[in-house]
Amino acid sequence: MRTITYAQAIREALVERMGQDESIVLMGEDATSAWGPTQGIEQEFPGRVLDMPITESAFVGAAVGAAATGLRPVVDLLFVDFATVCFDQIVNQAAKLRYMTGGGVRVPLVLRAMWGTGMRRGAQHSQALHPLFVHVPGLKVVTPSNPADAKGLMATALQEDDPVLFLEHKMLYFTPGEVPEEPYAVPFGEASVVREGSSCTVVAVGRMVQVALEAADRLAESGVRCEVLDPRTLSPFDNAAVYRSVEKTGHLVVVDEAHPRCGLAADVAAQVAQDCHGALRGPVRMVTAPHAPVPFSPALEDAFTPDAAEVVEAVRATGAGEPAPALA
Amino acid sequence: MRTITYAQAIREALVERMGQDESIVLMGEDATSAWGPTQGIEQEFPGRVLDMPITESAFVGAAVGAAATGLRPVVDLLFVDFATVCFDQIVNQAAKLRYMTGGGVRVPLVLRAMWGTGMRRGAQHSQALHPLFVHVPGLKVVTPSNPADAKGLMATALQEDDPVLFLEHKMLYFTPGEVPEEPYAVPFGEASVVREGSSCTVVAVGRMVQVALEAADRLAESGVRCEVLDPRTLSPFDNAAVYRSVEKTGHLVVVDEAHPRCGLAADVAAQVAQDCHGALRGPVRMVTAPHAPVPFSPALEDAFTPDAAEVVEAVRATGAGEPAPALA
Amino acid sequence: MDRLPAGAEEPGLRMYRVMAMIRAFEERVGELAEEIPGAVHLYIGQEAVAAGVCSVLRDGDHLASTHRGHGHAIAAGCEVEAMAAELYGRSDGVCSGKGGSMHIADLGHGMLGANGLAGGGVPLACGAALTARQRGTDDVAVAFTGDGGANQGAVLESLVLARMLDLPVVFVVENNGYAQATSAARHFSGTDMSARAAGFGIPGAVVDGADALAVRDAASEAVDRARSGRGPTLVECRAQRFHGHMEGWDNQAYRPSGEAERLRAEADPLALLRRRLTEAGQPADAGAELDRAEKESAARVQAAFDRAAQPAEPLLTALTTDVYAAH
Amino acid sequence: MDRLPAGAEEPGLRMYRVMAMIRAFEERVGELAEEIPGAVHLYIGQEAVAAGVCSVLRDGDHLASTHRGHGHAIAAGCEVEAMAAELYGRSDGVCSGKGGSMHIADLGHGMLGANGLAGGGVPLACGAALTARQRGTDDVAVAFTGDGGANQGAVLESLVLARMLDLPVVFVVENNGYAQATSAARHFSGTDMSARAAGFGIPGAVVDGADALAVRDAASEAVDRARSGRGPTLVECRAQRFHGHMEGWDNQAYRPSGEAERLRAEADPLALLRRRLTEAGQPADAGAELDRAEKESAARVQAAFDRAAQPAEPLLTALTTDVYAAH
Ligand SMILES: Cc1ncc(C[n+]2csc(CCOP(=O)(O)OP(=O)(O)O)c2C)c(N)n1
Ligand SMILES: Cc1ncc(C[n+]2csc(CCOP(=O)(O)OP(=O)(O)O)c2C)c(N)n1
Ligand SMILES: [Mg+2]
Ligand SMILES: [Mg+2]
Repeated sequence: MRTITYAQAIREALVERMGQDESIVLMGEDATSAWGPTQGIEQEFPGRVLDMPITESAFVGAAVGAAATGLRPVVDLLFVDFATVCFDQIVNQAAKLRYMTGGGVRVPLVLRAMWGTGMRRGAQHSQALHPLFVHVPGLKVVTPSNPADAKGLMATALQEDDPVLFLEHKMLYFTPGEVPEEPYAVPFGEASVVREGSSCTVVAVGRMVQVALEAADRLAESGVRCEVLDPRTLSPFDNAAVYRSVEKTGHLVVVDEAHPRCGLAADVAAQVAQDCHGALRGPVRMVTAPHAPVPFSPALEDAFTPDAAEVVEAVRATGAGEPAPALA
Repeated sequence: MRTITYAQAIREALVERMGQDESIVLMGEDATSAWGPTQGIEQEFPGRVLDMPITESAFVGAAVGAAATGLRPVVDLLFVDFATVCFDQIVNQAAKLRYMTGGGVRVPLVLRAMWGTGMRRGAQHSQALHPLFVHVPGLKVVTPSNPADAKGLMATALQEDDPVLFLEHKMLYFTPGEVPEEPYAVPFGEASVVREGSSCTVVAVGRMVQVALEAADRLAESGVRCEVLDPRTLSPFDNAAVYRSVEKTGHLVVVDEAHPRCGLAADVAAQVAQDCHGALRGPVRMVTAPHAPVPFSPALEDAFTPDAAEVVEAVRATGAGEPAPALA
Repeated sequence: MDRLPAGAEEPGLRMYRVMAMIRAFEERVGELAEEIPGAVHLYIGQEAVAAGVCSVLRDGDHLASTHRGHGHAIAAGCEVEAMAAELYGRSDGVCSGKGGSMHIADLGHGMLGANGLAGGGVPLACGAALTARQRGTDDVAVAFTGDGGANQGAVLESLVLARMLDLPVVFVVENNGYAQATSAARHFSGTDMSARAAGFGIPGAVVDGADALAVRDAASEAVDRARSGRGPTLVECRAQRFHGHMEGWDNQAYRPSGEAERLRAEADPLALLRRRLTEAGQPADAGAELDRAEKESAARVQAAFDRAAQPAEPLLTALTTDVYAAH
Repeated sequence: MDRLPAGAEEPGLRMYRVMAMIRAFEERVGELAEEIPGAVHLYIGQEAVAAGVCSVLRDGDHLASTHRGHGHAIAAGCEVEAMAAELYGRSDGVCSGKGGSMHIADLGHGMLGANGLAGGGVPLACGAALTARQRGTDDVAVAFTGDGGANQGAVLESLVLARMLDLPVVFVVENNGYAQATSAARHFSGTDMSARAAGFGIPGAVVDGADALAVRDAASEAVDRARSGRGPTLVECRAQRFHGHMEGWDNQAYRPSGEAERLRAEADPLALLRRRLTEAGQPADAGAELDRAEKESAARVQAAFDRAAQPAEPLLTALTTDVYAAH
């Protein structure tokens, strides 16, 4: 199969859907001259890519209003950190409009944003923030970990009637992968089992999927077989897939580069502790960034970001791979 | 001991500290004519209570700048839902300034806000939102459940050198309670054991403490003794107190009126599942609001808000109070 | 829009009908305020603004409102029965009881919603205008905000956005002299919104918000500009609120004593329009027509609230529906 | 503030020293851009703005900067050695390596920080002004923003707030013609910030940002107004960035071809100030003095970066310190 990058895969879904759906418009600062997934789309769809002034509250709010009245805006927020300047429009307007009107309004809106560490951009350009969006009912939250999912999830996002936070990990844009040429959609709410295994379930988000796979390789050397799950959509979340895996493995590690408190790792771990207690044969483990802003220093940023060694240690700490204790 | 309300208790701490500390200023929309905890303070401290235009980004940001340069602003955000319009100033500026400067700046700032359901104000005036703030490193998050703690926690907040979200549950303002007349401080990071018990640990936040106590009363009738913990500060969080209790009871229920996903209930449950797995003798249970915005309809709002019956059911679902299974 | 009245009537009479309905609705809400759950912000005194502005709108146009939204909703054509039911949180309310006073919305009438966030609705109206622009229709959108809300970043940014894209949007600032207890004189520091708009390259006008005909004229010019692709306009309507900020909460100690009473006597938009519609040169039966409009409104509102106040079985399954279109 | 130069020198010479240091620093950063971690936004071409404005500040005053903050930091008196170390993320950097280029702050020099959010620092400067106001000192604060950032709600709200409280703050809008790739002509839609300020009741001025003496004059008037309790002023400085938005990223295809080169030749603020300081009537050795300033700056900057680029043992325990003052 043909190989393209994550950025190209997103672009492909955008272009395909824009060809099908006239209501799609792209909005953002410098949208017509953007690099990355939307580069050059203006030439293919003149008049449907709109440059915005640096007024996120106004233009994200306008996108909500446009979505409510018939367009399907795709807004580029650039760094997800900038969602904070228009947080009301996301959290109180976009997310709640449908509910507050008793279903009277639909808000087909995609908010794209780059997230994550790795580019040495410091505390205000490197955040994860997805736990904030996952917390808020009415929002859907997606973050692909590879090009094939990126294309399929974007195709789905562009056919949803709810506001979608489409979070693109900034360190994955140039990651290549096999991507089918024909259009297809990856449904929301379906985790993918990236690697099968029987010893420990490892749920990993975004760029952390690679980290988890690296850890799984290392652990396999000592006979510990990790089952690596990529939830792909964080809201809705495929609890069932995680439960199925934990029922089999008896152990859970969650790897996420967001902060620990009220984060996604806690979310998954708590759900399993509540609903799969009987299956757990050891403590769950969370591997996250620390409770600290993202430091600029490359050495510190690297230490901030979870790595394979931490995942290996966490899997071991669950007791996975140890012989089951003899009964009584 | 003398009895005053939650609102009066907050006021007492404010007045006491303003008398001691000239750098304290109160800021907010209609601050000079506010009802509640700050009512009439302007007369006692002329020139130190400042009315603001409806420009939260500007005045919360100004409070951050003022804190960095020597004042100790106490900002009234009114409803916590309005924190969304100045979220950047809270999350990217106030919370990160100290870290980004390698400790070069201190930000002694208190952001007061009303939160929670019960006043039939609908989706944009009834949220909890504390999980969002707890997630963000650099912020401290406090929410008293009774007048005595309200006074003591505010006294501490006013002596912290970090930004504090001081969340006042709107349904508690008129709750009376015994409050010492002399100044005192309740330290951050220390949970209070509101009721001792041996069967199940119930961690409850804010107004939910009352709900948990009501459930505990009902459960006591059938011999199930709940230990009710009020964390009081959500960040920092007194994990140790929860662990101590769970080690004793073997069971955990967390009650919080925030939404479930990436919420505080998940945070506590996950931490216990990770660090106290050996002590848990049944599944943890989370009692939260649903994953839906707050409905306006009083009947729906009541159904939205966790109640004692749900807590009772959750405690039972942990297996608490059942005879320990015979070994083998 | 402006759907209450029948076909070929004079704009003045049609506006009067709308204003009478708003007045009747709001007076009744005021009477029932202790019984109605939650908070209500009454529009009494400002009726001419909603009626005047909406009198020049038509199907396909949109408006976004504020926390003080009943008047805009009625002027947009929302049914008072469904609104009354909404205020009581009933499942037959215009938002199925999930919105309440501060969130009344009704897309069928172009009403994007009241809003709990000061200034929060203004970008939404820009969005409706963007839809019109992208589709090449000549629909327009109206963004209402109060004087206090006009200071919000979301509103000021909307001016930048609307000008840069030349959106067919009309910003209507209802300056009723106060943001809660803070006087507009203080929070506007002696400036006015139309001067501000000029700084953003947007034509502005200041108009007497008690005078429905004057509001209509100014709105008409602004809406024409928007419809014909000449971009946004800002209209500041100097209006008055006769009540406090919110029922049952505001003692209005910040107001000069007697101000509200004086305003009722001297600056009542209904009385003003009545004078205009009954002065020399107008049809002889005009006054009777207005009386009838008032009576009909009062009766319809009375019935609406009588019904809305009836005990109703809440639909508890609704708690978790409508969070998503599909999940 | 303005601490680089020694005591009793002429303001022109002192500003030149500051500008020469900024230029030397930024040229070196440009050379090292591929090696320096993360993103750097250079101030080359805009030196006269920071130097002119900061030349009228004194101890006790504060400033808040933007993502393009090196020039402001140097003009405020920050040590280039500590800044160079910061750019490399070293623990001996001015922010212990935790901030980086976009977050250089140094309260000891009144520098509240560069900022990663467009417009994000402007409210912070209002806060420093609030401190002065509350304490009754005559300190002032300066809020820098770019033309693009000036459209942010936080900035526009700050105008409202500053006017309502009559804060001793000076808003400096550095209009360098572009916000990333979007020209100011487009995003300001033909308006200018000083006209906007007028709409908010704030006196505004537009000044040639390449002319340090003109900037200094405008800043002096604005700072005097603030110091004497007459409230805020907005100064729009028309400046130019000679480089792209960010090193190593921006091909500047949106610029008329040759624009940057032409600007360097025709609108270099250092060349302009040099002409002024060496023209007839000035001391005969003035040119030599300026040459010396440039040489010294270059040498100091070279040494600073040579040192900063040395391998250093990172202090990994710093990862979780400084999150709180005390926990
Ligand atoms: C962002 C935000 N801040 C504060 C409030 C609280 N609040 C509700 S209405 C109001 C005053 C609004 O004044 P104005 O815009 O003049 O409208 P009016 O009430 O006069 O109609 C305030 C401060 C809010 N709803 N939203
Ligand atoms: C709130 C926010 N939105 C978007 C960005 C991305 N961004 C960084 S700099 C910039 C352009 C700023 O232009 P201007 O204010 O004119 O400053 P200049 O770069 O010209 O100095 C943008 C859009 C940001 N940092 N913050
Ligand atoms: Mg008002
Ligand atoms: Mg610029």
